[in-house]
Amino acid sequence: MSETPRPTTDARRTFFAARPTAGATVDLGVSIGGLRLLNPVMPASGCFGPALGRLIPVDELGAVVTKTVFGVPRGGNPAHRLTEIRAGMVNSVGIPSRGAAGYLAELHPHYRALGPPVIISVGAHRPNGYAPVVRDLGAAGDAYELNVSCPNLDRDGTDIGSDPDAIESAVAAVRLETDKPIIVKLPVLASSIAECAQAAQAAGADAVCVANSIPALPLEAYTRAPAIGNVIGGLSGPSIRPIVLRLVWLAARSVDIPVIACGGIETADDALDYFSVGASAVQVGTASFARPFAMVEIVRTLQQRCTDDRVAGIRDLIDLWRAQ
Amino acid sequence: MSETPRPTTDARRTFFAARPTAGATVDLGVSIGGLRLLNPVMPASGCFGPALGRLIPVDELGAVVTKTVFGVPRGGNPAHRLTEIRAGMVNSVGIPSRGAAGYLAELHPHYRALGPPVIISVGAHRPNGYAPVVRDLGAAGDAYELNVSCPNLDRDGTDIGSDPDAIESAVAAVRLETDKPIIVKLPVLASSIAECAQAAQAAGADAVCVANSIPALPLEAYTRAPAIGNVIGGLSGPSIRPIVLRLVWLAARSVDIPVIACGGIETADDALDYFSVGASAVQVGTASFARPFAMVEIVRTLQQRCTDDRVAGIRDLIDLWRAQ
Amino acid sequence: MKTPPTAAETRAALARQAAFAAADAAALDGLLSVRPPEAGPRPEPVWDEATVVSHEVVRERYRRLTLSCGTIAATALAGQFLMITVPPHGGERILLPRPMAIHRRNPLRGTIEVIYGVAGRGTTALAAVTPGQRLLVTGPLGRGFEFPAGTRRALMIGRGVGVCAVMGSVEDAEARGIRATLVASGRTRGSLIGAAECAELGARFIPVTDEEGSADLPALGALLRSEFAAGPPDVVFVCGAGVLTRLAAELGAEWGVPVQASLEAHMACGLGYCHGCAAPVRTDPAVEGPLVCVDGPVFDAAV
Amino acid sequence: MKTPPTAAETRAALARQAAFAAADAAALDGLLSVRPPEAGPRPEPVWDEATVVSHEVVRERYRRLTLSCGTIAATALAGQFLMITVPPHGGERILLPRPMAIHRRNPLRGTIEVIYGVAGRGTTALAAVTPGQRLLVTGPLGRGFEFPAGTRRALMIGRGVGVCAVMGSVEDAEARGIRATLVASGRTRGSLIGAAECAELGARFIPVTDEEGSADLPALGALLRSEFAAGPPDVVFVCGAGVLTRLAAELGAEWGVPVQASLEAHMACGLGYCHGCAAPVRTDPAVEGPLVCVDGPVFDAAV
Ligand SMILES: Cc1cc2nc3c(=O)[nH]c(=O)nc-3n(C[C@H](O)[C@H](O)[C@H](O)COP(=O)(O)OP(=O)(O)OC[C@H]3O[C@@H](n4cnc5c(N)ncnc54)[C@H](O)[C@@H]3O)c2cc1C
Ligand SMILES: Cc1cc2nc3c(=O)[nH]c(=O)nc-3n(C[C@H](O)[C@H](O)[C@H](O)COP(=O)(O)OP(=O)(O)OC[C@H]3O[C@@H](n4cnc5c(N)ncnc54)[C@H](O)[C@@H]3O)c2cc1C
Ligand SMILES: Cc1cc2nc3c(=O)[nH]c(=O)nc-3n(C[C@H](O)[C@H](O)[C@H](O)COP(=O)(O)O)c2cc1C
Ligand SMILES: Cc1cc2nc3c(=O)[nH]c(=O)nc-3n(C[C@H](O)[C@H](O)[C@H](O)COP(=O)(O)O)c2cc1C
Ligand code: FES
Ligand code: FES
Repeated sequence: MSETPRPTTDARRTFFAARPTAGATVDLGVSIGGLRLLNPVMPASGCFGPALGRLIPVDELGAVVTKTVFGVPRGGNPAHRLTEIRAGMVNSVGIPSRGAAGYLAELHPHYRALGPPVIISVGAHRPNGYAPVVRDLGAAGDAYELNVSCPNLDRDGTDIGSDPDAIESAVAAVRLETDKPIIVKLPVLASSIAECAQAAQAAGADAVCVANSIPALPLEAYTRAPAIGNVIGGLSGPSIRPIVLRLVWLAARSVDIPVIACGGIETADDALDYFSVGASAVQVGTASFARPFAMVEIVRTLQQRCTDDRVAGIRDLIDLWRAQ
Repeated sequence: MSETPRPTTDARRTFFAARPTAGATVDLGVSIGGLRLLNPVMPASGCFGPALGRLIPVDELGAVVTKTVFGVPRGGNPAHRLTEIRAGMVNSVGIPSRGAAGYLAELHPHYRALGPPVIISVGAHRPNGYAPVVRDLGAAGDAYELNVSCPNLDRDGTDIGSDPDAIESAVAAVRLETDKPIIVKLPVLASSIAECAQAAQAAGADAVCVANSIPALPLEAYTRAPAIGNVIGGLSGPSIRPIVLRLVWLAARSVDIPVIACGGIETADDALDYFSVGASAVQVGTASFARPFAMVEIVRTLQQRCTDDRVAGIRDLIDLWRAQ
Repeated sequence: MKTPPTAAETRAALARQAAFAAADAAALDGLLSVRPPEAGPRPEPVWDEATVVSHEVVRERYRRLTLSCGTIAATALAGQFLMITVPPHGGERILLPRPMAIHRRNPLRGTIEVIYGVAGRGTTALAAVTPGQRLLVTGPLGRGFEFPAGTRRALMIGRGVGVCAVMGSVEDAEARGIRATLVASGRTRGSLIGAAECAELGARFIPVTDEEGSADLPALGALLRSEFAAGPPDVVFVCGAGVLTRLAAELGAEWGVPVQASLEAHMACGLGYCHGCAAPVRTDPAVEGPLVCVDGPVFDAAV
Repeated sequence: MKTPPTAAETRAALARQAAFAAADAAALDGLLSVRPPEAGPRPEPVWDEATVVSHEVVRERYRRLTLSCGTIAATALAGQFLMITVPPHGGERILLPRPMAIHRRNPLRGTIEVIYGVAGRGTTALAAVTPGQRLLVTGPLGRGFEFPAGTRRALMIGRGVGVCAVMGSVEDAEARGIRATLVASGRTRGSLIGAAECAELGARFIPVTDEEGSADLPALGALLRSEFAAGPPDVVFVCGAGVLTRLAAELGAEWGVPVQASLEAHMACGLGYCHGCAAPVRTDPAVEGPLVCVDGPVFDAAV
């Protein structure tokens, strides 16, 4: 798989001079339920914040996704909350949250000001915990992403998202609270991703996001002490991509609603890998830390590839390669 | 985590001259049910065969483990059956098997001649498929490892091993057929490894092996064609270690029977990582391909560390580090 | 077969390290708080491609990376840091950028300097960078050291590479006519950073080392009390060890002057959105505490 | 931003490659079978640490690795291969050893030669190996080329780096007084391997290339028919392309002589236990077919 491209001389100037998406002729738009996105590229929850808007033109993205919001305020985990090992990044931030009210008052205006549709990630500890948070958030979100898969909180519990019944009841309850599109973000460690995706669809979800980070236990060398405070953290980054590719492939074959791929995406080629196995949109997490402009670069490169190949959109681009 | 040590000058001569385990004073022995192993190091199923005995002193290992044996002969998957990507090795060999009768006639004598106890890995496509194979194998195996987790066969099916009920019924049926120790080899992609391990223990298993390779979909660059014939293959090697470490930790906390760790082990330090989170023994898979003597080196290094530190065994070694 | 890291010696060394780290963390306990509102606005962070001007070994154990990066050199405040994206090296990928204190700023030449020690995978890969190469950096980041109004004398204390975090404030002191004293603590004389810089900036440089016993806390405390017997400094800046921060806070209490300490934490974004860099500041458990990257890295310290 | 692999050209090149690979695989279909029992015992494989004697670029696109490895040099049969464990390079880890044909054996000096092209991650990392370094190798492996009893004239055909797999048999021919003709096929003259070796071994060397049109199958068939018009070779050995194997099999049928073809497959163990290297030989689907590493890499080929 290809190396991460590195910006060339005067990358900064070139980057900000070029706004290829502005006069773009290619339509990369994608719909999640009734929500139309300019293009299929957005951040992964927890790997984005309004502060990133200070570094990059966020309005070139298809959507922004908030860090997961819980109903009531939470403090987060002790240090170290994240580290890097050879296999990737491991985090167990513990999802500090200001609660729904705090989010609306303090954070939402900043997300809204960025321009693109705001997808609010919602968390809870029980299947019936999601609906109240969505109710509290009201019409703030342009869509809601249910994080049923955050593996960082329960040190050894089973994720809500690994149980199709739990997914179904969580989604059904949220469906009663909102007309906005519902995205269900599924975990990697489930017995059957197909059943989980089908449960989400059956209960009225408009899309599934596949997947979250993979729970892991990184140890320090020699002392073998846990490398992060919570012992267990989520592994993310490029090494999880082949694992998540399979899950996206399986999910896309098992449901009719769009599948948003998330796992180790760093470049347009990585995104195209996911599109080629059936994804309709992509989320970028870890890659933004080392290369804040990674998402923008992916959008622009997808545009460019379509233009170069004189095709109308990503589907055609993939078919073209397939046809070879 | 530490680099793979590389042999130094005249490694071959030194390696074969030294037989440190012969006059060893430290007891690394471990019991799986009623079976006593000289030490806790053995190959992972499918990553070993009697042919390896031509390259290394296999009698220094705690046990040997056969490639998974199915009841009736099977041909295996089309090429490519394996490949290497940055994230690790991916294989979808498809478990060619000569069937129980073929195994007994053609392969078992060669395994038996190696010296260490022979653990026969057994495969089936339905929970009730294991017992007949074990019955056919009779007293041949010194223990049976039920491969309830081979992710290579069903291209998108759910593994038997990700369903606690299926595990329980498979193990219970095998328990009726044999007094030999039963090991259940669990998959990574299960909703709850704890429940799977508990189901194995409840049905009478003597140990669990955690875990198998992680199902993945590797694509070729540019063409995005699947890189292996079966589309889906199992990811193995060092990058899965932090993921499997967590599973071993959870399994060891949830059952009383020994946990055999399997996933990305290359060195004695990797083995000690697993021992430190509760494993009683380790299996080495992918590492043997690049370094055929990896397993023997691990046994010898464990011996040496115990000797250097003047401790009686691995538990003490870990406690010693913990105490720092 | 490689000789395994030998038992007794390795363990002893690691035990020392672990004890040190534990003492350090414990020493910080209850000491830190977020400072009141900033005097002026912080410079806007940018990502940029910095050209490596030079990259050389300094003081036995460290490497100095001089980067041509006008955007950051022109704006960085004392005590701010940057995130360096470590380029792939021979296939080794470093996913997270590494935070590094801005040791020196030269706005005229448009350069900045960073000094680092080769510790783990990240800094090992960083050490392979060569002059002329371009490095992706993001900065300036965080809230740095701030002189209280009317400061005339300042004491800076750094341990090891921690000296780099306070060096920007020594530069500021020189520019503002503040008399600066820099205490550089380290294991050996050969490892100390800062002598040349202090000579250049006209600051007093006090080297203290473990090998001479002068870095021991009681000895250092005595030294500083006598150094400032005639009149205490107006502020103390410290970085590099929790135990030194505690000593500084104790001296600050004795002298009745504020103490600011720069901290480290594992970071991913450097901008406040990943929530990875929780500071060891005690707060209501239901509320997230301060983040080192935006609320720090410099915090108030008081016993 | 790096210019993305440009659309039209890249696709055209890849299309050619893919078409080539497909044609190649299709060409082998139904052609191969495992040979009858071997004449003598195969050498026992060993793992050993080989010292890199030299490592140099040859013929535009390839690299020659000369290894000091007495155990393998002394025993390897023509057409056997070894598994090279690629050492970590700058943190890049290569997990699977790479199979490589033994191009030359020098039992007296205790050296062997391997020639490879830099293709993917494995060979890119291998290219970083330097003389004096030690490489872990396992070999000799597999079943090689065998001259039928009474062979007096032999034809060897190699495409690209596939020439290396047949070179051992050219060496054997020289040692046994068999007259060998080596056809080396490739894209350009500059890329062909084998001229120097044939000169040294007294074998006839026939270069054919795509750029000259002489490597096209009809042209090559005509050339070989005329070359052996006076009397056919007693055996044909071929390696490097399925379409060449088919041509060889057709010529073999015309001439009534056996053809042996060396194949490649993705491998992990090289010893027959990982079952990774299924050969494209049609068998009962319930029974595992032959494995390239132990039943080959050399198979009988017949139309
Ligand atoms: C604000 C700030 C300023 C810093 N300034 C300097 C400096 O001027 N010179 C210098 O040598 N180092 C500095 N550091 C530490 C530096 O970022 C490296 O992380 C540290 O040297 C460890 O080396 P590594 O990345 O090679 O370790 P690795 O083993 O590669 O690190 C593994 C993971 O742990 C994190 N990590 C490990 N140690 C530290 C640490 N001490 N602080 C933060 N994260 C850590 C890494 O970021 C990475 O995620 C600073 C850290 C912070 C937060
Ligand atoms: C018996 C045998 C002899 C060989 N002799 C030579 C030789 O003399 N010179 C030479 O240049 N190459 C030879 N090869 C191919 C060689 O082993 C490399 O795998 C190939 O050059 C691909 O390069 P890579 O490993 O850098 O590719 P990577 O992209 O790193 O390979 C990815 C994976 O695919 C496998 N793979 C890719 N291409 C091939 C291939 N053609 N054959 C087998 N496995 C492959 C690799 O082993 C690895 O698992 C031989 C292969 C076999 C089976
Ligand atoms: C620091 C960090 C914080 C994260 N926080 C959240 C979160 O709050 N909610 C969530 O659903 N996923 C969270 N994730 C998971 C990511 O959204 C994403 O699913 C995962 O990192 C895999 O994608 P990647 O490989 O591109 O990073 C977090 C990941 C990281 C690295
Ligand atoms: C080539 C190959 C073949 C395998 N065949 C089997 C098998 O037949 N039965 C089984 O239970 N596991 C099989 N496995 C999985 C391994 O036993 C092991 O669980 C996995 O590779 C993880 O360990 P590792 O990272 O040390 O390789 C196979 C793995 C590989 C790489
Ligand atoms: S480093 Fe991301 S919040 Fe501080
Ligand atoms: S390479 Fe393992 S069986 Fe052939």
